[in-house]
Amino acid sequence: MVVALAVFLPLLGAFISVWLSRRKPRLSVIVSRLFLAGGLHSTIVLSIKLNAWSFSDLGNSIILRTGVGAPPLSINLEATGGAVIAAIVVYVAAILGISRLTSRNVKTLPLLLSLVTASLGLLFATDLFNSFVFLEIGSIITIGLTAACRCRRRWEVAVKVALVSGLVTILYLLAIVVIYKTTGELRFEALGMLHGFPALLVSGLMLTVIMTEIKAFPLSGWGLDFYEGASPGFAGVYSATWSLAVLMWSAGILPRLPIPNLQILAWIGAGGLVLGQFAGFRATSPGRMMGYSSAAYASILLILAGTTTGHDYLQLTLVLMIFAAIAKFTVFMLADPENENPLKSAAGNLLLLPILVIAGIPPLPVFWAKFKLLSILAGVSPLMLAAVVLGLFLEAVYLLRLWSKRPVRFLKNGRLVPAVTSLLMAAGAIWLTAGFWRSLSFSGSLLSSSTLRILFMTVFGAGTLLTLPGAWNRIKGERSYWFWMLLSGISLTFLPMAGNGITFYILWEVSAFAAVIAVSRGSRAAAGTFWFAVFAAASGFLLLASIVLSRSMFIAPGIPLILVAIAALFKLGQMGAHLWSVRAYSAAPATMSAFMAGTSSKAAVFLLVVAALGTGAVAMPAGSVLAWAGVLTALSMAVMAALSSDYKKVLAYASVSQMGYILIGLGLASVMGWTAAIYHTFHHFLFKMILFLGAAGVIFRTGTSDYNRLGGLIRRMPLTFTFTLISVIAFAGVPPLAGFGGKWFLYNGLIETGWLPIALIAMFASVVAFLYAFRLLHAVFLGQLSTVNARVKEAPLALLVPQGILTAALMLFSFRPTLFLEHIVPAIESLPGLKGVAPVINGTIVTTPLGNWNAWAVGMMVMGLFGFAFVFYWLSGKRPKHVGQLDIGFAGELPPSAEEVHYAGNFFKPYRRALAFLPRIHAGKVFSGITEVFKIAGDSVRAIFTGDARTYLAHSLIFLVIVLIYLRGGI
Amino acid sequence: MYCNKLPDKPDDRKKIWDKVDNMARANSLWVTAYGTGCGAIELRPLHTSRFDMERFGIAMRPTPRQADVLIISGYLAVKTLKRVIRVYEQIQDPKYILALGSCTINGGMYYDSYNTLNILDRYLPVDVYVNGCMPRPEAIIDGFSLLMSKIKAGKADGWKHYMENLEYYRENQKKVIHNWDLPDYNW
Amino acid sequence: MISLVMSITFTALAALVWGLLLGGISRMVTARIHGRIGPRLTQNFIDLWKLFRKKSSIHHGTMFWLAPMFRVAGAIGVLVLVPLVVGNTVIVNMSFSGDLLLVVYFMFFGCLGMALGAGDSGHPYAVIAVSRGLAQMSSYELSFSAVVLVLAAGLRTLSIEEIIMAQQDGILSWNLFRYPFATAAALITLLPMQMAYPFSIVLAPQEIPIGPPTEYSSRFLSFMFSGRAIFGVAKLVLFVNLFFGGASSWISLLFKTFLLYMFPIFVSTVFPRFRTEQSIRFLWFVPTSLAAIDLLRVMI
Amino acid sequence: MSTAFYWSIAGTAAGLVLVGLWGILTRKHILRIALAFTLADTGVNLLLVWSGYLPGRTAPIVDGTISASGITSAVVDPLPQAMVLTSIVIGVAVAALFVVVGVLASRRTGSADVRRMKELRW
Amino acid sequence: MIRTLTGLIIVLVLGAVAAAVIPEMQMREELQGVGYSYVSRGMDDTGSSNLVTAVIVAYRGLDTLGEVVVLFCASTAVVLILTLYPIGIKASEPSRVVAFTAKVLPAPILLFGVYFIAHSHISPGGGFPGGTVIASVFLLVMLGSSSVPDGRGRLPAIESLAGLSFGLLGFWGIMTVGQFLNNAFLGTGTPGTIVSGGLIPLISIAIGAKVASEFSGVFKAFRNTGGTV
Repeated sequence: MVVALAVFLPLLGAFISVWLSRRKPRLSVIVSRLFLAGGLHSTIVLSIKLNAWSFSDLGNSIILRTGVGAPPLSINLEATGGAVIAAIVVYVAAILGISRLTSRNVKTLPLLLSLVTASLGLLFATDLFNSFVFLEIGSIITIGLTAACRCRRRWEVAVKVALVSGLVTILYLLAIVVIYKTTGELRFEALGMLHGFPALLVSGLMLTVIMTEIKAFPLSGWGLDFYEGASPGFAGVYSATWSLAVLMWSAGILPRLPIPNLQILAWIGAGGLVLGQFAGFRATSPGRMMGYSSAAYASILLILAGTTTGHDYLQLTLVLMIFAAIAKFTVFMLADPENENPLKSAAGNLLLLPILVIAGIPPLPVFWAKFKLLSILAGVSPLMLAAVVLGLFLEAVYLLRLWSKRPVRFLKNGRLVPAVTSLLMAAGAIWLTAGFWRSLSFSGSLLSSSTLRILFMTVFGAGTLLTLPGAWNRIKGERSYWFWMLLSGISLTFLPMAGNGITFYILWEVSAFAAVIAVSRGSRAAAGTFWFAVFAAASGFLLLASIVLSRSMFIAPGIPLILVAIAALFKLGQMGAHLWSVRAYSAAPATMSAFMAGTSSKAAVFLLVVAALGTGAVAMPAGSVLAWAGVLTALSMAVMAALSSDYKKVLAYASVSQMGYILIGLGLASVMGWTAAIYHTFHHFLFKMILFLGAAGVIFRTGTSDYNRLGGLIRRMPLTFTFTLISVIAFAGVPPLAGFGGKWFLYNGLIETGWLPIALIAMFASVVAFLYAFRLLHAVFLGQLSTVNARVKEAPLALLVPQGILTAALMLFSFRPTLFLEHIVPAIESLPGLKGVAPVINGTIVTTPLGNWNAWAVGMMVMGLFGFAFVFYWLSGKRPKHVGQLDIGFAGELPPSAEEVHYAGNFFKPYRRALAFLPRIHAGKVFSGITEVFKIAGDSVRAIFTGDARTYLAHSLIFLVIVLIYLRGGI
Repeated sequence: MYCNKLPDKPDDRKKIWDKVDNMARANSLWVTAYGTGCGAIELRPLHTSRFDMERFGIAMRPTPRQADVLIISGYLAVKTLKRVIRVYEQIQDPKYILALGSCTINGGMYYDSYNTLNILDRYLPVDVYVNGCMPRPEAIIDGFSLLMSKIKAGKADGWKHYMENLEYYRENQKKVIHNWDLPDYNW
Repeated sequence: MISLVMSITFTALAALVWGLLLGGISRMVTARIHGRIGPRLTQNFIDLWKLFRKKSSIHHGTMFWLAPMFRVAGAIGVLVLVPLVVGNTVIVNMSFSGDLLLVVYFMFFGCLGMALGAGDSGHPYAVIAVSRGLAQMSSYELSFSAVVLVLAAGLRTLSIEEIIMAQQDGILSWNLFRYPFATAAALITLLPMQMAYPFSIVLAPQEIPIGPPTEYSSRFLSFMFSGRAIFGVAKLVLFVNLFFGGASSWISLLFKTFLLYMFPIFVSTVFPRFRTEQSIRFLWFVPTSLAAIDLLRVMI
Repeated sequence: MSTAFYWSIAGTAAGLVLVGLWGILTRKHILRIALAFTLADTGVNLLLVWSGYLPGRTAPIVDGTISASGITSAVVDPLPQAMVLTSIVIGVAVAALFVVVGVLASRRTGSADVRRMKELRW
Repeated sequence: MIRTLTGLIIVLVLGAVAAAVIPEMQMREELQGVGYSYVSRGMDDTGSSNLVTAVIVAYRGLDTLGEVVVLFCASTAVVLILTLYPIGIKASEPSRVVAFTAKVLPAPILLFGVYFIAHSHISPGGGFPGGTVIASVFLLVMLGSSSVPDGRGRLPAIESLAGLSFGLLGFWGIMTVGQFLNNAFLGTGTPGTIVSGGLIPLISIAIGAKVASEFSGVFKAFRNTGGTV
């Protein structure tokens, strides 16, 4: 009874509304909603009866018998747990989509309601011919609604859909003829009774039909056109109702196909995923991107069908398909129907959640399914795993591009839909995370040394807390981002507590994508966000692949380790990947940059530490590769920093450059190297935070980060200058302050190991650091104060206080580094597998086999000398007279204006000239080269979608022919 | 942007160091040469091994901040005067002016030019005039030794005079410089 | 503590006097090479005194104010971090508290302060000079780093005392002979360090009046002069320690530094000046290649 | 005789389907494609009926000529007939809709040539 | 050219497949599978002497419901599309012959249609053909008059009612025997008589009404837009 109500209530509603919609349009909408609500209620009752929400007994079912007698004579509708949940999604989508679809023409109501019935019928169908009827209903409604909805290219789409569904009809009927003729049956079970040539033919036909219907890659042309050309309102409803039903139905059919080796499905899927997503990479229209994404999901379905069985299969397909459907529905619903290119003007903020869901970012629901899928694939074939990971990555890339186009408009009254669907997705996330909770672990066992764990947690936690106050000082054009920063920071803080790979990965990704969102809310974020997101996704997928490959361990040696190392390099934004880091750091809201450069970049260090330990210390060749990567980054980024003239960009380059030293240290795989790395990690955190927070203050007050428009701010912002000066001296490595220690340990380690060339370049890079260090101080704080900035105030307290705290810490550890080292060195010494001798700490003296360093003595000496010089000067005569900033010896002339005298742009011109012999390699160009290759690949792939409807038909038929030939084992 | 205060009055109390100071000042004359006129050409030979002014401790200093002596070499046009005033005022005390050539004394051959100053002393306190059109390097060295002996004697106090009579000098300066766009004080 | 302060005071004063004297000598030598008589030997003392006793001075801001102190503190700091005379237990200063790396990096302290002061003066020429100077410094530090690495890796120590002790077995044990190429490279880097021609692009009086200290006058300038004098001596001492067997007595220290000081003077007087980028490239390639030879030897 | 009939029906039907497919793939005019579809559809329907064919039997309707007891050996399979009925109706429905859409599409694009409907691609 | 060639190749290959597969489908001599059951049990189960109708309406009633929905959707879609975007052809005056025919023939055709529907369970025929026949009456009337018939509201009402009754009949089955669209609970009656076959006649009537009203709606839509069918 309940099943019947669930399926047929909308139909009754449709029958009523066809009449009512002419008489009382408003009433008909209400009545339809009532019918849908009734149906929804029935499905919910069903789901509770079936205990479907546990996602564990999805095979349970309630059967509705129809007609007379029992199957095979009559037809049953079987409401399995999975189908019921999908049905709920269908209902929800329909209820939410009604107003959008009927806003122009209420006469579409009957079609929409019938579509729900058709979807549910298909979901519950057990009979081949019955499925055919429902499929036809769906096709007809699709054609009808496409043509009826207002969008420019509806006719083209309608014709294509009609042609394709016509072909599907023919092929499907042929299959039914063969099946019935051979078995005398029409239930799904009949597929299993086939043998020999008919089995082969039926498999071919059914596979073609299914792949065309679910829009799996080579046969997805019509689907792409549909999603691009149909009105977004209908496309959304379609994707969450009909498309979902077809996918779930196909999921039921695919494993029953009489193919001897079902794994071929997985290969078709994997190949389609990679190729299809290459093509999608090139898509420009948002609707088309969604089309490609739905092709990706179709491919995943094929992969699932080919590799999993039973419970896993049911669960994975269900989770993947329903959440993707909800997400896609949301995306389309957010589109603005008034606009010519509707998705481009979708509400950008709300767009992110569904896109992240589709891309499978943890802990959003789809992630769990993808994770499990990848774990299974790791056991099937690494090649397939690689293909799937690549495909998913490409999908994530273009989805993120869709989001980063930063559509700005908010829908006036369209907030209900995103609210509900977001709630659904969030609920799914919580529900599934709870389901997987037992697989998470917060024992912190990834990093055995509690000292290091506490160190990293301190860095992450303190970094978050100290940047947080600054997030309230936003400049014009920035939107509130503190929440995302906090989220990112919290997940980072828990990162060291992660006890296994999956926990680590989730925290990592949450942190990364929260950061992406925070960055995107900057005033000029468009430039930085996309690449940031891409690299975050890339490092995420690499990490995921390696976790999946190394199974129970966090990191296994070999390929997983390499993947992790690359992931960490991406995250660190090392040379090559600095594309994102520099862009994102300079584009992000200023405080966010501080957080990212100072704090969250340390997550990559943590990852490397953990990875190295997980495999018993970094092996030498890998270590030297790391070290070389680090040193080249350190040098090249330092040069870039010296030559660029944007405050934040310089800091960004600088921070990437400094990360290079950490890499070298880690690559050394010796106690000394690791001491250097950890020491530098901590101190880099201190001084980079100060620098970026200082920059935040400057930018907040002056509204610019261009060197040419700053200058002389020491007069207006003396405290900020003091903090910045101290941290600059620190990171330049000039002795009394802390930065020297890191370099000292590093060179000790390098000389000890004998890596002299690396040491040489590292030393050189550290001197190049002076260039940008001075330039930074000069261009922003020294030189001439421009008239524009003549009245700026000191930075707000929210920025100054954290800087003060950090500076105090920096000074403390500068003069008494042993306070820090006496905890760190034993911890590092106790780690397994590190070679070399540990530095000896004796009071304030640190001794290595090569030399010694007494920071306290040096600090006192500098203080004493400085004090002496100062006092001597003070006592030795009259005070000097302060003169105005333009009162300079200018060949007897008056300087024209402060701005013209302030020398900040094109600063190290001779350096640039001296470097001219080098070929100029821009990372941007390299990446656009890679992108170009991808684009060409994508173009050549997507060239098959010529737009001619008949080509799509030909695709299906050619595919059929190929499958038949393959199944027959040759011609 | 610019200084807007009068300089402190020089401390005239006699000190035990004064003699030593004056000796040092006399033997370490750092020169900013303002090549206003043709006389500048005669300064160059002073560097050479033939005349070698370094043996007197005289050195060229390209910035007025570090100089002691301002050499005004030749005629001074109204336009140039502005710059010279600024340069002079940017030199730190004690400072001296060495004026070369007849033009600085009475306008020389340009005495009737519409824009040449005839008597430099009205506008800036000259410590030593070196006569001639142009004076030979030997004459300049002679001028220097005169200046040195004046310094040693503690009598080279043109700078004090200038400061004490600033209003007089400004008045004269503003008389010839019609569009006075300098800051009032150029220290 | 008192003895330490006294020892440092003595060292600094001695270095100042020696530095000014060397400066005077250099001016005289240069004059003689030019065929002039040149100034008195004490000319630098007179200049210093005069500057110190000027009656007025101006400043542009806090950093402008502090820069000369940076300079002096940095110079004395480098000096006292370097052991002066082998076996002298009275004047050891602070040489116990750090090794070669510390000294090398501490050398930037004064430069950085100087540069900051120049920046704060607001004079574009000063900043241009700083930009040139930093660019050049970063270039010669490449080869100097190579030299440091040669010594550190070759002698398996970074401690300057130990480097000196390793050179006490006769003249042939000097690093000059042990690592001739590295020494040559180091001597080339000494030229820009001492702002000698052809690397005198920082002061470059013909282009940018006097460079970074353009705006400095009077007492500030006297501080800078003293700082420069002391710093020069400190560098010479360091070079003597690193390559020329250290000094076994005060006499030999004076003698060796004097001889070493002559090298930049002679080079300086006979060469014209490089353009900045020429200088940078020269310093990148020539001395670094020289040092690299010894670096390879050490590595193999 | 009935065997030949059986095979000839099958051949005709298959031929119709193939001709229809060929038409679908190669024709340009949208209504011709619709016609080709109808052809193929007809072929498939024919195949459906063919699949229930038994030699020498009559329609599955119990009337005077058939006794209830011997019915299983007297009539053909009713299921394909039922299916073909459904299939025909569906075919009609789809064809109607397709023609409407096709006509309107050709009106809007100004041409009945499907090659002109390629604005959406790639 | 390429397209033709591709088409040709595809068709040839598929032809080869057909040539290979059809001989596998040997002609049977006996009923098999469900077909046998339908024939042997159909009369008893459903009380319909037309076994095809028994299969359509009773055994596989769900398919038929779906079929009705297909038609319903197609007609709704066509009407909707044509209302929104009229094709815009002017209708011409009906010729005399047509006008005359339209006056004479409707009654017999209507009768025929009703008979078709009412006897669907005992003789060849059924809701679909019957409904179509009735719709042709509407078409004829429409062609015979130059004005647009005023069926506003009535057709959709019939359509609604017919569809609703079909659906509700299905639910009736659930409520009585727990089987959707079951027709046997009313009693199957004597096969071959007009009151037999349980719900079959009722459903047939509903189907007939629905099909008729839908087709009429479609015709009207074409007419409304000024087109000729």
